[in-house]
Amino acid sequence: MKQLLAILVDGSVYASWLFIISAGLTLIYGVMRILNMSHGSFYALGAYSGAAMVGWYFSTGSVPWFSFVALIAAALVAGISVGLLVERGLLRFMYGRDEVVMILVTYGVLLIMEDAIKLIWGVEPYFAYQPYTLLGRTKFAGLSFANYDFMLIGVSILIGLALWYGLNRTRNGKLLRVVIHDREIASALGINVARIFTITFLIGAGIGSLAGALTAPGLSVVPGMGIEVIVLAFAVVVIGGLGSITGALVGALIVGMARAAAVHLYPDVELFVIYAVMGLVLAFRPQGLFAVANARKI
Amino acid sequence: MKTRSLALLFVLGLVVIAGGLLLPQWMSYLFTIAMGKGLVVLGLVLLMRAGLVSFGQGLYYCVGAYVAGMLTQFVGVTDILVIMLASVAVSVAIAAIIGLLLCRYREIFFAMFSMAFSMILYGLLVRNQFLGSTDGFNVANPSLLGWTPGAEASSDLVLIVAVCLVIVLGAVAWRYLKSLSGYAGEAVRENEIRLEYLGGSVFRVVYVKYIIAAALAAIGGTITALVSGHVDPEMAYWTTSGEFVFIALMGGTAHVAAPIVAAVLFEALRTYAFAVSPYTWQMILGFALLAIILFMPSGLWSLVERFQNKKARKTS
Amino acid sequence: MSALLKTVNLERTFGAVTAATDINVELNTGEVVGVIGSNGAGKTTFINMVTGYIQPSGGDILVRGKSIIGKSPRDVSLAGVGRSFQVPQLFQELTVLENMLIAFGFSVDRKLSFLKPLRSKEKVEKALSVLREYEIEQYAEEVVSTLPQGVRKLLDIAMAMLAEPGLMLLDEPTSGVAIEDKFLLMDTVMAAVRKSDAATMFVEHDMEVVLRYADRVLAFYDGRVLADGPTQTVLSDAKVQELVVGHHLDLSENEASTSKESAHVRT
Amino acid sequence: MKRPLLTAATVACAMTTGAMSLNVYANEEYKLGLVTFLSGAASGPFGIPAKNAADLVIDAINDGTLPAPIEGKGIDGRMITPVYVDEAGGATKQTSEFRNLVERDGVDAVVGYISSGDCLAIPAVAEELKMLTVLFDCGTPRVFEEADYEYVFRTHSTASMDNIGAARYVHENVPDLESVAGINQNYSWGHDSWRDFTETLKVLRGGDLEITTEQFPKLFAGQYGAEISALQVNSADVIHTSFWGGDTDAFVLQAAARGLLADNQVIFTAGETALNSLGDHLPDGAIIGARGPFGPFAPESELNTWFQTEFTERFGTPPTFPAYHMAHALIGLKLAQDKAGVGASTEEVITAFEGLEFDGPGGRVEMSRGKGHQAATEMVYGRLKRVDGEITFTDITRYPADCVNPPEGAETVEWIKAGMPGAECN
Repeated sequence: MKQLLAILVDGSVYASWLFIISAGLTLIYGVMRILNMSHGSFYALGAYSGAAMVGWYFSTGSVPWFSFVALIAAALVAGISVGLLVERGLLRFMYGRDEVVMILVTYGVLLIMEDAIKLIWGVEPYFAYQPYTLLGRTKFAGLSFANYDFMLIGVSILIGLALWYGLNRTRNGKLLRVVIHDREIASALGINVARIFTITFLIGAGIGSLAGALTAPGLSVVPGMGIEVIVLAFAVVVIGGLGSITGALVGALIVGMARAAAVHLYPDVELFVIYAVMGLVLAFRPQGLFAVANARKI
Repeated sequence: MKTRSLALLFVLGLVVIAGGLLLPQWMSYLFTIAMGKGLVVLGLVLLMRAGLVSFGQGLYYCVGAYVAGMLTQFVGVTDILVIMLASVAVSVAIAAIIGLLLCRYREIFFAMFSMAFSMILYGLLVRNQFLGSTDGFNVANPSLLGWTPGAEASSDLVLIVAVCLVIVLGAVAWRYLKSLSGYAGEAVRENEIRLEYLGGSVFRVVYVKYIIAAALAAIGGTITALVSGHVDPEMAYWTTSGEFVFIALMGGTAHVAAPIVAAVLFEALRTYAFAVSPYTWQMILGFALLAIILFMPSGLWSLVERFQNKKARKTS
Repeated sequence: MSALLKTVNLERTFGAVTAATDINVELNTGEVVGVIGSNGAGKTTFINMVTGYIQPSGGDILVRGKSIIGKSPRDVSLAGVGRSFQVPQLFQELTVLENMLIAFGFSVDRKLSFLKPLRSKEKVEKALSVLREYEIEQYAEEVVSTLPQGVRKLLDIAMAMLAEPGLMLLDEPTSGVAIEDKFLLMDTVMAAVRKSDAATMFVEHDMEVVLRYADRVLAFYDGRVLADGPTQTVLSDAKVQELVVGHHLDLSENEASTSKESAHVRT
Repeated sequence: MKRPLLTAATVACAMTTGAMSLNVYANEEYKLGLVTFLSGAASGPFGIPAKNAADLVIDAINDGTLPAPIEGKGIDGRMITPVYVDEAGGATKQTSEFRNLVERDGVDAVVGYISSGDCLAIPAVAEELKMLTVLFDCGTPRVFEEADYEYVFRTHSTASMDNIGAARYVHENVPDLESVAGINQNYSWGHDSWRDFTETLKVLRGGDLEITTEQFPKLFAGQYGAEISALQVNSADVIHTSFWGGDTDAFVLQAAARGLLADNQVIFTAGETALNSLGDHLPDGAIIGARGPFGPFAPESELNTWFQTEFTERFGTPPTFPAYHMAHALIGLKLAQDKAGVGASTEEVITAFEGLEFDGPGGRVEMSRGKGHQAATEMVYGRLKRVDGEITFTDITRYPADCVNPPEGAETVEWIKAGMPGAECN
């Protein structure tokens, strides 16, 4: 019973983290058909800028509660401005290339960003643990959980709702969905696809960066942290169906729960859980759980 | 192939081997590694010509390397030819099974799914204490038909075998690409529906190519294992596979020699970047990658083709 | 002897939409059948089902008495059913000749050789002679994606015909082709088709073309076969004219004649 | 087919021969290849502190300012010129970079390698190229257990020592010890550490040991929520972890925030690197190791005081164990060279190095294992205790080298399982 409860809570916390790190990735793929390898670098960028900002903020001795604002604002500013640089300065010259080529383009961006981050922040670990400890913990059933983790669940739900609202209830979102559905028709309808692409990339990069910032308080921000999350985010997105926000949510939940169960029941298989889930899903639904198969005209 | 071409190829092989042996050892080492990687990328190029990009060639690269390592270290088989055959046999067997599932997928799904399989191997190796987990284990020096060259000459032996393999397999691949089976790849890339309606089996075409690519990757892995004397699970990690795609893109898919040449250049570039700028070598590689994609979309081989076209125009 | 093609109560639904229902058609060797119907009437769905591209939701398809339900396009084409496409399905980045050679390899030689060069002299000769027949030999070394639609359509058909299918289905062979070239194209195709004793079925929107080449017409409307019979009979049917052709067709001038010179359409 | 091949070959040759121009060679210098992580997750906690230590110690050796008894400027009069190489990229790349160092850059010796995989791959190449190589930080006992090497030395103890020492410490210092749980990274280091720890503890307790849960999260996973819950659900008297670097930091932060560290006795075998940054989050009583007598556990000596002060002054943080490891490797190398005398051949230096005993900033180093090529040192553990906000240690136990290191020629796991015959602990 205690174990089941632990699995549920751990699974939800991990799932919400997975959702935050993969939402931006799937959005960018859905609209732009770019599987963004540098997503992890935006994650690292957010973590570094957020942690650096929080460190500075506390050194000024201001009110601790506003550190959350500092954390998030720093990450969003950094993520969006670098995103703008990457999209306007590089990606827009590559649109229309093969999807696999785009993977390599973003892989190049990843390599550059990894070293650029190192040049800016060095290799010393950065800490932003104050927001993490500030919220305290909750004890129940002999277990104790960090409230920050519960907040993470809330934030991921907020991000999910915001994306859903943005895509389904706003004008721009509807335009976006037209682009997702059929790019050619979209431009034929006079939709400014280039602008949609820029906006999408900025949102995606911003969420990626935000994910890093939200993760930063729970760990030390070190070089290479971005590389580690890419494979995870890819797996989640592939399971859910590339380009589907709902898919990312469901994929994150499945992987999160499966991993938590493995840790508690069969720690030995923890490493394989994610691939096992991926294999199972793809064997029965090659397009992922929520992707729409695109028909071909003959 | 004409006798003249064969003779030229033979001479080229001798020149490369002689050159390789005369190089300072660190360069001939790099060159041998490049030959190994070149073969892996050659297999990848076969797949890419069929429109499939595998981000999981590291799987077979690693299998080949581990077979070589286990044979020399635990079984005591050191004959390089036996090792090659065993590596190829094992990886072909694995590819024949995985291929049944994988060859149904295309594009990004093929890429991601192939990556997942190689990551599974990585996970299995990491869990395996007997095979040294992440540390891997050392590979003993190879022999050839009863001749044991010893520690110093064994890297020369591997170099010679590697160059011979590259030339023979390259020539075979060249013939292959000109055959119906070779063109079948392009046919799959361009239009699967048409191919099916012509009565061709798209699955079979892809499946065969996948197995060939796996065999080539295993040979490349074996060469690497024998020359570096060590194997570890890193060979199956996705970044290794990514590197192969990098090299493939760098060379282009226009000619069988492109991946080999690209592998040599890549090793040179990487070791330069390492030496010139130990802190920011990744950045250098990143910029090189972007530059190639931006300015030479068909890879470095397009330079050779441009050069040839100019010459052809002049002489005509 | 059983019919070359026979469909029994063929039906296909996409979700709530019924694309085809209650289709019973029989076709025999040597027949040339025009298929008409407005967009969405079920013509292409019919062809796609007969060639295995989509599976029917109900009913049966028999080719020479054998059911092809559940068979892939590949198996169907191996059973002797060939088809061309509304949008030509070619190997876009290869040359016309290479397209032909690949088609030869797969549908005629049927041996996936590994080391024999594709471009052997003898095979190139053969391919060129077929291209000559379709009057596109001059494009042999051009890359397909650079060629005009008419050439692509011809190549598409030529490749499908290589296997000498007993039943050939042409999906809008003249769509996208300039008006002045339509007859030229159809003449070429029909000449090639008539050389074999294949049954031919072609989807066509242009009634002039139908009139000139078809012996028999299948008119589709709303997923059903509205009329099936000799060309003249079907095209003069009032219902067909109203629902399928969309205007009155004057057939008076070529009554009882297969003369192709004077067909015209009054709008 | 021929012409494109030739063209390509020409281009390739032109590119690669350019590499020759990197050859720079001067006689008056002692070129030293230094390989540590300059990128990736191991660079922050290990690679860069080690590099910093190398910069500091090399400068001091060149200036002759190292405290007595170490004397003389440079290595037998030659000034050390370091050539840095990033250890990133795996063993295959590293063997290739090692060859580059030896043959292209013409180094006189190589000091390096943090990753155990690299430490297993490099020695074979070092033997082949006859290059004096000092491994400075990697932990795997397999290096000298699986083979004998002539040109390869390691100036610190294996990781087995950490965990044998850890087992002894908890056995002696944790009252009513019944059960243990472990959280270790899912790779060789983690598996080996956990195995050595539990096997030793079993021996010490006569086989009576309950293991409540053994967690092996992925290396650099960063998220340990589920593992921490599992450790809470399967509560044990002692939780063992060999986490290092960023993973230690993340685990400490997350475990502290959830009360795991306060409610449970945890032993961090490589926890010292987290002290400076996250000491506040570690509760009193946490058992900390530094992979040897390093950092807060270093014995008092003039050399150590010099090292601590200079390092802290120059780099802003006190030296951690990777820095000590590097300092020991460099000092060992210098002493061996000096002992062999000016103009000595590599083989003479090796003879001088074999069985060498010397004092580094982290105490006595005896090259007494692996036929004189592998060091054995003492091991220290202590419990964290805050005194007026300052971090100090109580219950410090120092285990002599022969107590926590298998004797010459013994294979670690077998030795432990055999009941650690011949261990001398007093």
